[in-house]
Amino acid sequence: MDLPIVYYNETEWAKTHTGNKVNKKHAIAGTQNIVIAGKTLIEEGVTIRGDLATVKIGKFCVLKARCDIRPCLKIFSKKPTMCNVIIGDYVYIDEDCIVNAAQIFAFVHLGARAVLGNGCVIRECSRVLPDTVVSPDAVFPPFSTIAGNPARVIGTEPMCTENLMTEAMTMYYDNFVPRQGATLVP
Amino acid sequence: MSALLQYGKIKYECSCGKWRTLPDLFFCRHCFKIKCDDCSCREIDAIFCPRCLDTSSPPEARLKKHKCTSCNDCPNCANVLSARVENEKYYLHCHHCRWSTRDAKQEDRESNKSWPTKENPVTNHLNEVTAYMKRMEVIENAPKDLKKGKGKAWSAIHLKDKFGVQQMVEKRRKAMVPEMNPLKAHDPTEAPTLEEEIENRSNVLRSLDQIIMQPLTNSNELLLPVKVPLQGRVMVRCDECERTLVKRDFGVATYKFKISSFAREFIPDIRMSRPVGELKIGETAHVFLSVTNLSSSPLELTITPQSGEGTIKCSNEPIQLNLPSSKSIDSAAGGVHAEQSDVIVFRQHNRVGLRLDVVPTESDLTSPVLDLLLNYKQDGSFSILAASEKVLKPEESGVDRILSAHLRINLS
Amino acid sequence: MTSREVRVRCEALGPRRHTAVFAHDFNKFFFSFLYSLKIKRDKLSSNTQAVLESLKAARRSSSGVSTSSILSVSSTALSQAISSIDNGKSAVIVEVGSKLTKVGCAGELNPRLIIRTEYTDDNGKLVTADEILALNNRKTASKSIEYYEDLLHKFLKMIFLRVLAPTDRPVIVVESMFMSEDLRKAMTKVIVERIRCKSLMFMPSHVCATFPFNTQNALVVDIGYSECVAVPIIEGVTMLNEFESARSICGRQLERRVRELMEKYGQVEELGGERRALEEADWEDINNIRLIETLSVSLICLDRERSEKWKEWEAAEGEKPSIEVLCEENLVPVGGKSIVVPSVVFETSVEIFFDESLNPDSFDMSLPKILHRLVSKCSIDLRKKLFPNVLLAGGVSTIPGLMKRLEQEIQYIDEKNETKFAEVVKFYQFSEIKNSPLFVSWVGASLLGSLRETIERRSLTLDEWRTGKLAADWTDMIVKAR
Amino acid sequence: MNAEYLWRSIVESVARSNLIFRKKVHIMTDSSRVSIATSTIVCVEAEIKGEVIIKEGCVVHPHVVFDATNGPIYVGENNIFEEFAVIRNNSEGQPMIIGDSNIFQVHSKCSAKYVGSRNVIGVHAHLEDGCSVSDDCSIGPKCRVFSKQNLEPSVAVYGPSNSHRVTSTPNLTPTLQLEFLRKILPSYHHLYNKKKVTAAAQ
Repeated sequence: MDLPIVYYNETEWAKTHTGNKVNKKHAIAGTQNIVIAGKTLIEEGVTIRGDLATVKIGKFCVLKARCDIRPCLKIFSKKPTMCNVIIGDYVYIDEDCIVNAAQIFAFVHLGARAVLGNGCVIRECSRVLPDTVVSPDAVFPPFSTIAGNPARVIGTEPMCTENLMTEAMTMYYDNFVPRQGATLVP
Repeated sequence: MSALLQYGKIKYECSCGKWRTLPDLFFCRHCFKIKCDDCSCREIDAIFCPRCLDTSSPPEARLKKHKCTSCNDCPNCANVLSARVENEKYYLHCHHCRWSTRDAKQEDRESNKSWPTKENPVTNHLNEVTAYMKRMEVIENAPKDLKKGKGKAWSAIHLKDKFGVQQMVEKRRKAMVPEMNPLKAHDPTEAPTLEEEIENRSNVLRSLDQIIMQPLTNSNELLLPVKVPLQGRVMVRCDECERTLVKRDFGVATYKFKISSFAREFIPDIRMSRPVGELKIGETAHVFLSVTNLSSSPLELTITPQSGEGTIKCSNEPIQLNLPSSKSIDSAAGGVHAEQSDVIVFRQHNRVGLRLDVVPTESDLTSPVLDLLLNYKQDGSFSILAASEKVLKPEESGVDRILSAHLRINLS
Repeated sequence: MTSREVRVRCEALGPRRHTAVFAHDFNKFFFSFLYSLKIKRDKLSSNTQAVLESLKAARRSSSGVSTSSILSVSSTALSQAISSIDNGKSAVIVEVGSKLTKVGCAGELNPRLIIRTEYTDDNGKLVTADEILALNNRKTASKSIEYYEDLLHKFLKMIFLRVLAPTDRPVIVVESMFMSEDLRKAMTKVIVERIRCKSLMFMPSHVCATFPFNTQNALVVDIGYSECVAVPIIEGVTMLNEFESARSICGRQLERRVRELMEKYGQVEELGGERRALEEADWEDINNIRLIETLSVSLICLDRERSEKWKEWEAAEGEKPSIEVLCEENLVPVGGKSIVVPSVVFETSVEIFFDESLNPDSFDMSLPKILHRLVSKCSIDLRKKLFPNVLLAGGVSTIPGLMKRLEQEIQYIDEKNETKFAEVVKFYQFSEIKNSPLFVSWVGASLLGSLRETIERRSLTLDEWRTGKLAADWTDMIVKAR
Repeated sequence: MNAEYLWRSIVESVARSNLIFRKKVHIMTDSSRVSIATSTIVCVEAEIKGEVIIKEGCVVHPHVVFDATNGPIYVGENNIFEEFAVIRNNSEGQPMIIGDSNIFQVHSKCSAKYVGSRNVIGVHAHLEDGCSVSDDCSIGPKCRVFSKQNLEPSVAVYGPSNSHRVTSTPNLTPTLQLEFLRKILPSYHHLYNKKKVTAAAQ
């Protein structure tokens, strides 16, 4: 199924020069520490806690409504540091996701209402099914399908996930079209 | 990722007859066949620990008993055990169920490397049994070699015997057969009384999962951290011509591929571009498909709807298309040919939108499935035969070799 | 293997220095013979080089070793080095049980991985053991053979690829002797043809159970999850026509009994402390956390006197007399309430093995009766040898107190029938490892798996399978004999 | 019986400490009697309704909801309330008492009667009304403590079916994290000070 064309009205959305489209009703704090690589969609109600540590988000990411990116607390030899969050390119984060992760690599798909524990790492091309609870400090190898509470690797993703994700995300971004003057680009 | 693009609705038929979604299929460029994960054999090309992602060579992995020395799992809820520091001493702590190595009466350690696990207490006895069995094997095999040996030696026995060489070989063979000191059998013992067996057993019930994670610890002993088992990274190989279909790059954490022949890059990728409206009996419903050519060669393809058993009758006649390859830069004819305008909805560089008319009958409503047959020709760049072979066996991989793919689309 | 051929092989081994070291002494010659058999003739690859160093180091450490003892490789360092050379490609040992599956490498002393016989397929549905091994009884297998072969294929592939590279290793499958022909053929087809293992060999689980104890005669009682099979093994020979099996003595029936007792006596303690009987919602919670399975793994087996007392306790109507209890009541907190597991569940669930009346829907006799009937079927001179050598295998026989109770019951039946089989009842057991019955037959197969030549001779390779030959099986003897 | 007695003694001790606290911080109180210690950091986006007393050293992230319309909420020292946490007092008039050095993670809902100290309330955790959590407990993500349920000290609630387990290792007190937050947050958020308090009162 190709992705449907999604219309949005221009007034609610802010467009940055690198092509990011950010919904105005967001709860992003500490915008100076947030670095987005471009062509990323951030829907309404998204919280990114840039005030606690820097957050790097790759290109062609999609952060659906009300998901929450928070840096995680790491305690190295008595000195607590809020280590920054690095999210790779072509990452799709569904609604109501709470991401306390240290690092999410490229081509990852986080299901709705997934909770990622403090300081966990999800490698490339993995998929987290909806309603999973990933425990803190968990590391998952590439191409793993993660599900359950506590999260387990229950299968492997198709090997060509990288091409699928690039295609899907570019299509999602292209089909995200302002309301007036919508040209027919299926 | 197939969830977002809902690849689950469209199944292609593999050469072994199984129906799989396109991302799960591979294409063997030597035997020109579609391969699914059932009819391709898989091998392990690297052994790595899924948590700290460091690789270990097979003999090293075997010495470590295929368990990673530095990563541990919680014995209570099989979750991540993270290390915590208290006055320079490490102890392991599980965030999920807050089990910690202090519960197992393990004092904190300086190095977080190898936490103790329960050794097999009967190792020596079983090693003796192994050695004893090996000696028995040598004895058992000795006469067989002898019999085999005599057959060959018999023909030359007269010559050899002249100089008494045969006796010398016999003497040497006897020296080879070790003398037998039979190992004392492990004698059976009295049955332990019930009280002995359940004294100081903790009244917290131990579930089956906790037992099978560390079978050696008895019920009256405390659970110890469980080492994370190593995993093998998979390499796919076509089972007919033993050629590798998919091989990942060096290094365990990479997602790049050294060799990758996914079916997506060799078969036109058909997807539904718009959800099908509500199916009503007798009325023609429109199915909008998008055909994409992701391969590196322009394809001429004909799509012929099949109306076999249990599939929806489609009233379109076969559609002729030719799709430029995704890599060719000359932008093909953007417009839509007049005569096929009713069928072709839009035409992009290497994508074409089609509209098929479908008339569902009574039986189709439960599981409406549209059956399509796809025959296409490529410009010969698919096969990896050496140039000389291409010339010698044109029909093997040449231009006029017609490839076909059979697919079913679930319209529900 | 004439000596000329051996010398050629030594030179081909590696640089001149190696042959000089090995050639001059006879027992060293024999040692290089054993060593050269394993290493292929091609160039000494880097890791075998490392292995060669470790071997030499090991041999140097045991250099003061006399000729005979060089074969009785007692020091573990040396045996480790030996086993790491010759099992460059050691066999994979798999035992697919109806509840648990044990996987590991030949030569090792405990299975590397014990997992449940189930897996979640790609659309998230849990495929349980009954579906994977459905071919075991064709009556209940509704779907086609190919469908079950696919399930078996996915399951075995998931096991193999998680631990070892199966494709260039021999595989030994520990089978129960009464596995159906279809399941055996399906398993052979999957392992040899679809997963492409080097070779396949089936080993009966009862004979394997006797290897770790290195005994010739034993009465092997395998109490698994789906059935219990008792077979006498005399002088290493399985006495097939004296076997006994019972469907009512197994893990599944134990869980049925635990569920019955919980329905009868189980209670739920509310937050306020008052207790009420179990309702539908509680059962749903119980199934979520698999409480019935956890309970059936932590039962105990009483001796005769206590079980008599419990029988009176249960028979007494109305107010129950107080009774001295070994393991007290257990509270399992789940979902805000806590489920009260009375001690009657822990102590009397195992009675179904000893009292037929508790299993209404099966005609099998109780466990001691079955063993007694088995011994009386044996020929006269063997009867004395069986009861002193009882061997319990299978996951269910790890219940504490089961051996003691079995001994008492057998001796009770012995007096009743005035037969004198059971003056002495002893058990083969590893007292240090309480869970050893769980994987004792796997360990036996692993010990056998470390013998290279015997496996190669007895296992079935792909081309033999292509010619229609089936894996060696004890039924061949009967077919040949007829 | 002693649970009732214990509860009454806690309420009296907290009432006494609140009186001392209010005298010290009289400038901050106003008609809606929201009184916040000077060293506490409360972000402006936090919604505080009804009678709430927050003692020293607490940190309240933005979008936290304190709903004390049905009954007063007394919060101890060094607590962390992460964003979207909801602290609602549903009991009629009964005070809700929260001890010190607790962590209420993102989207955690607490309408308990009493929360002790050094607890960790997980993401999406839900403390139903009338339950009481003693010290050193940890409620896992998406777990629930049912209404009128009392948790003994150092209990961990985890897993999809809220299994309980008594643990021996105490939770790490968030002192280090608190200092870090007190240093960082003021530079990014407007703080909830007197001006906002009077504005909320109208």
